[in-house]
Amino acid sequence: MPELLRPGSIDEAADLIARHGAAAAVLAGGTSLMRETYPSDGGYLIGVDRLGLDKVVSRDDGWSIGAAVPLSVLREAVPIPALQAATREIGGPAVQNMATVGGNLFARAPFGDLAPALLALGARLVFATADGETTQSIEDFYAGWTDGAPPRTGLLTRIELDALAGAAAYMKCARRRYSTPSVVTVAACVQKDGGTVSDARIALSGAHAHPLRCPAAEQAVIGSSLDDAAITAAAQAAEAAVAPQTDAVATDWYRRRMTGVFVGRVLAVLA
Amino acid sequence: MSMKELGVVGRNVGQRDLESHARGQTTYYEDVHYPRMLHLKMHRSAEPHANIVRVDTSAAEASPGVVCVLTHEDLPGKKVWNGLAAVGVGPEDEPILAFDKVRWRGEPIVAVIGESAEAARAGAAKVEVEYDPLPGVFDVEEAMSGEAPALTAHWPNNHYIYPDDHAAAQIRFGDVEQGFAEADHIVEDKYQTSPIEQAPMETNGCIAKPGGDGRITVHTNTQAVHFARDNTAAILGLAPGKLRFLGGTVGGGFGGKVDVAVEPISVLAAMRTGRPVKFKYTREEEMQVSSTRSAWRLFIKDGVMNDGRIVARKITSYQDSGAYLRFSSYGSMKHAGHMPGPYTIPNVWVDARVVFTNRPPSSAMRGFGVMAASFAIELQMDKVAKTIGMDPWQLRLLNAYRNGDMRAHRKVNEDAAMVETIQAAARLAGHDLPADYQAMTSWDRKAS
Amino acid sequence: MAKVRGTGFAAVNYPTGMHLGGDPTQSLIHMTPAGDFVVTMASVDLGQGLRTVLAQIAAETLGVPYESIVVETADTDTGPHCTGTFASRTTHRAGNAVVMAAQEARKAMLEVAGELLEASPEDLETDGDGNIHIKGVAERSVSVGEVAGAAHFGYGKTIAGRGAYLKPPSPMDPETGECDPDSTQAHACTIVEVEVDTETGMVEVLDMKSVYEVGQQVNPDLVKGQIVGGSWMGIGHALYETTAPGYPAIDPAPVDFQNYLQPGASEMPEVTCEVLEYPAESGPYGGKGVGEMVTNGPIPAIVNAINNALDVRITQIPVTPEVILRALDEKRAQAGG
Amino acid sequence: MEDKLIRLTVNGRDEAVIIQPLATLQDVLRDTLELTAVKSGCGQGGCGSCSVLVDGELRLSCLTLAERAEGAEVTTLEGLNATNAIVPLQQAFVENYAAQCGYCTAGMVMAAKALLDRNPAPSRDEIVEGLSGNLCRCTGFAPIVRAVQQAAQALSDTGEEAS
Repeated sequence: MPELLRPGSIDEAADLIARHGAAAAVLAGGTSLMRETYPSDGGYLIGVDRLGLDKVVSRDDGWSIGAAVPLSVLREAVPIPALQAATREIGGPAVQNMATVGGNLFARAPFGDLAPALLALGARLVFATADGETTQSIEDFYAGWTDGAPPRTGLLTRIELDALAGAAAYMKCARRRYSTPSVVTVAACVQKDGGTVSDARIALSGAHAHPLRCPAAEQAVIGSSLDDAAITAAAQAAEAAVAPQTDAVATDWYRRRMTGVFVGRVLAVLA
Repeated sequence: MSMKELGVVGRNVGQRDLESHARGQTTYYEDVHYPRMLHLKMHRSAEPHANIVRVDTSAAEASPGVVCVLTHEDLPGKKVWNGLAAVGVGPEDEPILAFDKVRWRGEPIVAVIGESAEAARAGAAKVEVEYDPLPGVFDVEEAMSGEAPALTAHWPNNHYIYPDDHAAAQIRFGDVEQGFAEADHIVEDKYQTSPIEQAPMETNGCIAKPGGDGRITVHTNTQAVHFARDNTAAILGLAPGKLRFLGGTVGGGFGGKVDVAVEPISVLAAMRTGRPVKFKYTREEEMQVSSTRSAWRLFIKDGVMNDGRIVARKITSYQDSGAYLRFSSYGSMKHAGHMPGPYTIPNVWVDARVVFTNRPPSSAMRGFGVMAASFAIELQMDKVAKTIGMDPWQLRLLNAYRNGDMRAHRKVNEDAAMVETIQAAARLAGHDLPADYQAMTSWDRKAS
Repeated sequence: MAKVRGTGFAAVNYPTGMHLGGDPTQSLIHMTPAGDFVVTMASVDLGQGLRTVLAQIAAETLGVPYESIVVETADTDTGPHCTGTFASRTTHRAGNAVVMAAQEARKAMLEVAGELLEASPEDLETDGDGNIHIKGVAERSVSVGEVAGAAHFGYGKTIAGRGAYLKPPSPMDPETGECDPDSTQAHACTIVEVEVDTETGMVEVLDMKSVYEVGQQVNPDLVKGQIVGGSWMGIGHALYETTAPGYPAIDPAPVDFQNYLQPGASEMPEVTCEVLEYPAESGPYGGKGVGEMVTNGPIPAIVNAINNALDVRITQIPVTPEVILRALDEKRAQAGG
Repeated sequence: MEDKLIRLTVNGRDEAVIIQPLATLQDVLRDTLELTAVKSGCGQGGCGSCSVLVDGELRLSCLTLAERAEGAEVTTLEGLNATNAIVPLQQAFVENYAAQCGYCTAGMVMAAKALLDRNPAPSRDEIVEGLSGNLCRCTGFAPIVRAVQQAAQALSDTGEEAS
């Protein structure tokens, strides 16, 4: 059984994480980790409930979201519909009261339905390390994952999110309407100049070993008017870019196919 | 007996336990609290098919909070059993705790009893088992192909052997081959169902509590208290009167709580330690260890006349029993006896086989043997209707069994009301039936 | 995106009691000094309402108020044998045992009442409200409580009854399968409308209507509860549930409710049902049983509806979205080739 | 790692309990305080049978560390019947046959209470979403949804609170 440590400051927490390395796991809402707690022997659980990370601070141009903010609080605090939709797709109401923004970003596939929304919205992640604070784009964070597992960057303390520029949409393909794992989850944020897409961020989870942005799909729509041909090209590019897993919910075959379908559907909403 | 004569039968009087449920005051087996209660966790096979080379329990015994470790050597009575042995079903094929071999992933090998559920779990995780893996077989037809390894010596070709050396539960009624020869159409198809978990909200479990008098009280959520008690006694070689089983309020069953899966080892642990012992399946065990509904594969061949009469039906079924028999031979007999569904067909041939594979043993679930039969037959009926271009409602009504008909298992039909049920459903669906079909009744062939 | 609709139905029968019989249930009933009755059994209530139904049957036979019946069950020290709660056997087997026990207890009760009323027991009748009177002479009446008091403290008699219901075992002929497998058959016909998204393969069950024929219903609300719950489980079996999604492969292996998919409330359509009553010859007051059959109609009805919607031939469950897409792909390939 | 003493308020009563390391709130409620309405259907956060209110919010007690509930106000189903009178929400469950085996009921009622406390007049869809973390294997959900609809109606008729 691991030992629970509940540091009282961010510095202390960052030190514990640095000291214990792979033996340490950060315990936030506990909705994923608590299941694995008893079946593991040894190690440390580092609780983040005493670190004051449970607030959302509004900035003029966006929000600073504490990593331990529960999903139900995020939904009330940040009125971006694509992000609010994401918070409703993770477990039932009890889970949404417990699971945190930061914790969900570390969820193993096919879980982690918040990530595509934050990838599409261009969030930045701030980590506390033993050597001080470091900021990373969320796509760089996911680029650092190996074998479906996150890098050990330090303690995620907050998520910086700018006000929505352009239009964003979010869809989860799942076997049931509520409280169920993703087949594939897609979010996109598109900026248009006149009728032409000037910038696009298209992000996926469930479809790959970890959440990711999909540059090939983005390139397919940038410069287009989001016409059917561009959307089809983006959908095909996304299908080609992912390496989905097979699990009890869906096979890799079905996940890849739904990647295309749902990239298409999300972009159609934004067209 | 007409309804008018009845008083409280037929009336909606509520349900007795509902207020207790709504208040959270219903007592389930694990809602009794005993001081100094121990917890049992099982070390299970990691391999679907392997010889056991070595079992080392020393680290488990030394694990903090572990009180007792039980292997097959500790079993005072039977080493293998079958729940229906008392009514002559055999052979007893399933180890209580595996000894020489494991035949499915999840098979119990060593029970570890600890001061807490966590101590027992941690101890069970420290049991070391060395395996010599064997090739596994997972598909029912492959298992019977002659190419597959035999799981046990009882069944050389991996199928159950019914009395008189029959490979299947059989129905032989009329002459199907002659029926096919006379038929205008032959309609064939293959059907497959999946293993399904009963998934009661409350997992299998029990608490065995030694009394001071040499008796042991078992709080259990079994669906059959006497059956569970008598089998527990038989397995452990105890006089049944030494055991008192208490139950009756269960958090869902659906056929998932008939296996006597937790009681014998819990009673043994309580006898060994003199303390109350609780053994509750985790949800993971409930999903992958407890019996599932059997998966079935069926091949149906029908001979059909142009006017819609089905004149012959031949069915070959494979019930995937998993590694051991449990109640599968019963399930296949029920399956065969149910054929050919609610229809009167003059020529019926059924072979319903129980097949052993390296999958978790399957067992009963809501509609044992019948659900798969109904599924396949009703899909087949639609295919027949489409093949001959007949309204599927009319096809069913034309062939529906009537009172007085001889069924394929040679019992004269009684209490039939299939025709009336289909007619009422057609009305509910807004499906118009011709006058002659509306006039049909379940009594229109009965000699009066 | 194309959504197409289809309808399907299925007709099913279901046997009551364990296959081939030989599955007894016994019942003991005794009267307390206060005039209540305790029905002692070993049958297990799984939530279907066994205690309620057996109390109704006991009250009916005894001719006393339902509220005066206590059902005490599932203690092997006190409860007489019951084979178990499965095979749709409780209403029929346990119900018949209760009828028999209650008949014997009623006889004992009327004998004591006869002594009190100075009348022959055959001339007495119960009013179901706790009174016993001479047939046609309502004012010559004694309460069940008075009878209980007199039996216990005046005459020193027990008012009790024993019941044992057994359908004798009928072995199956190994060659022909000849046997007497069941006590009676119940019937159902379920009609389903589905909508299928041909891009995702997802199925929505829009509507489910059923007609059931279960003999005399003992408690129609509880029958409906089984039908509605079974309709939902049928959707689960038809579209979602499996412990082995890669069957016959053993992996992937769902171990939790996230991965073992069942429909939620959001996947449950409006379910309507109509119940016909053709009393069974052998059943208690004509009852048959409804516990198990309730998934059997919905499953094939749903698959028939999907095949109807898509003009494909799917013959396996669960019909996952992938099964549907592969069937559609094959159909397209055949049309193209 | 040592046992710890924690204090919390459960169903309005102050409790001091000794907990083992990594004990869950469910362990404290079920095993220590013997509040057995709290069920343990999976221990994985997947069934909702252990749902309770923590400081008024719906939580899964199986995934909540007891240590982190220190100082919290916890309400279990038993807490709804402080005066022993059945509350309208429970009554609606009874009248609508919203339970069969009853094992999911405590969690289901608590999820419904959390929903009605936040949204006294939910639509059918909002009820379905509000109960989406709670499983039932017996009823097919329809009677449960109807019970919550009836409870909401009763509450709006009387102006009472859910419980």
